[in-house]
Amino acid sequence: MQNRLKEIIESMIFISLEPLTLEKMKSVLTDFDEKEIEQAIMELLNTFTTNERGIHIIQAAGGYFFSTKPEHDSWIKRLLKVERKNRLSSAALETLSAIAYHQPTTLAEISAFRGVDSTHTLKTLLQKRLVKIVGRKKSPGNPLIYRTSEKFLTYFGLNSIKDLPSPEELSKILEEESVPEEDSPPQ
Amino acid sequence: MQNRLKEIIESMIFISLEPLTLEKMKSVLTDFDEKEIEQAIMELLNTFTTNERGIHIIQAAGGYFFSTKPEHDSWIKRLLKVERKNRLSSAALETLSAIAYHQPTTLAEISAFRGVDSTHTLKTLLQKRLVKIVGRKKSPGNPLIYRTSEKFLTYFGLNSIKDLPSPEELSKILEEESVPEEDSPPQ
Amino acid sequence: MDTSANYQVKLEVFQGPLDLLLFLIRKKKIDIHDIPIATITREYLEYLEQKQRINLDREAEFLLIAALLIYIKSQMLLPREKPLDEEKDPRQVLVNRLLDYQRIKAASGLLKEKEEEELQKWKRTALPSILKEDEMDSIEVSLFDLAESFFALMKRKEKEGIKTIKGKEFSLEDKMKEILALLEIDEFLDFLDYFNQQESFEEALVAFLSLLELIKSRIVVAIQDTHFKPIKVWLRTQHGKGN
Repeated sequence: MQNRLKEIIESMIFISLEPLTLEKMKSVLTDFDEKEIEQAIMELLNTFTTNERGIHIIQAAGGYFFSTKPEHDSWIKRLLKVERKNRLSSAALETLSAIAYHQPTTLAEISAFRGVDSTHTLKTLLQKRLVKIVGRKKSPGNPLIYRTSEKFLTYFGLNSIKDLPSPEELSKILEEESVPEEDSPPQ
Repeated sequence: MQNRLKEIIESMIFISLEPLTLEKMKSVLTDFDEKEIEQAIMELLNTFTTNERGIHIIQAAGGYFFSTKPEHDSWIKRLLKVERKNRLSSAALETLSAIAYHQPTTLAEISAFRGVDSTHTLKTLLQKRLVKIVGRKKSPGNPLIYRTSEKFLTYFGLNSIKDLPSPEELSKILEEESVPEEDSPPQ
Repeated sequence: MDTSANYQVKLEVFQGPLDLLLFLIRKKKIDIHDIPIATITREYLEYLEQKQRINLDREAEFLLIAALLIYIKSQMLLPREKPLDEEKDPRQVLVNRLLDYQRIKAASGLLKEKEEEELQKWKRTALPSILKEDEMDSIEVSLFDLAESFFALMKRKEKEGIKTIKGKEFSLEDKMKEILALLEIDEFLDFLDYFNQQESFEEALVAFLSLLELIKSRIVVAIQDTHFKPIKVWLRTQHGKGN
């Protein structure tokens, strides 16, 4: 029975494009005990790490999905005839960080944090669905408020926003960083 | 080496949207011997038939692809049903947006605005309870009048319908001329 | 643009003023909590003069921080009786902003590493065609999707010809006449009903303004018996006798 459950879960994860959450699995697998389901997922994850497999199940954005292994990246690129995947610009990454650490937040706040107008970058992030509108702030002008999205988590391989280092941890990282050599360019 | 090849092939089959042909594999895997490749595929197919797996590689339509096992069909259907409940087709989304911004409104108005008959999508939205009937219009035929529902607000995280981004804000967000390249999209 | 490989010193452009300030602070090995404002202002202004090192689209923003630096410098020069306590230090505002920005930059570096890792893993962006079920094109939508969808629809309408939307022009005068004509026939007008009869938002808006105009010029009166009851509009003369 347990084996059959593992099979079913594997096929369900396979068929989902979005990370498949435990809640969703439970809501579908009503014939099974919750404990059984959790147990089966654990076993399934183990199988994939021990076996020599080209694909594995990873956990992100609070759910599970299949992906290829990083070491096969160059082969996949050859197959799909893709030179390289596009990366986010440093402006986009900076804006995302500002939102991630200060959410929910407004465009004016983001711009203030960065010291530069962020209208354009925010628009790009909205269109990429890395950021979402979550409502309006109750303050003069009622500006729209923004948050990072589920896709943000998936994109950066995070299970939840809590996986990001806390502001205190960030400060620690900064302290440990050595002072760069004279005149080295900013990253 | 053979194991690594098997992994690579598995990841390639996984990522292909069309059945992956032997020729295609050979054309990409130029570092490997043709015999080796064929051997690896055979072994890969065997692994999947002997193991208890929810997905397997099958050969059809001139190539190889991953598929769920037929015995799990009912579970997959249950999952897809749950997924579909939370999803809106692009037609439904468009209809919903027309209602949201023009409420109160009638079916005729929605259809005229979209330029397509919206009877079906409106029905879907009513079933999903994102839209509600609020009365009849005092005009020829007394058509029903529709509005977005409370559930609509919850779904989109709005406090009130006034929180919808205004057409002016939309223009600001969506119309600013895009700066090419610098912010190219992730895949 | 010199793209030759010999051109070793690649000039990095500073994205924004805080970016440049942080760079200068690190370069001079300055304690961020105790910035020698005169030195940093001088350095900052020097960089501003070498325009190729700043993002020119952001010139105004660079100048804004320059102004802030100069202001802080002037505050520091004011003669004081007692040394400043930390909270009143004019540099505090700047220090806080820099600390915030520094954290954002550190986080941004981490995200970049994460991105690099994740981009090596490939996920399917669509399910294989063999598996296609009906309605597979369905998407999980957000408020942005909704708004964007409406925006696209508006754009489409605009292209199709504005005449369908703005076919009729509604004048206040005509609407006022219409309302009065209706009041001649019926004793009163149900406010809400009347609006629901308007064919477009535009028309309803004009109708509303006309009504306001009539109320203002004391030709009609709008009455609501109790809260949540329909609002009725009466001609003033008629209503006068009943009240």
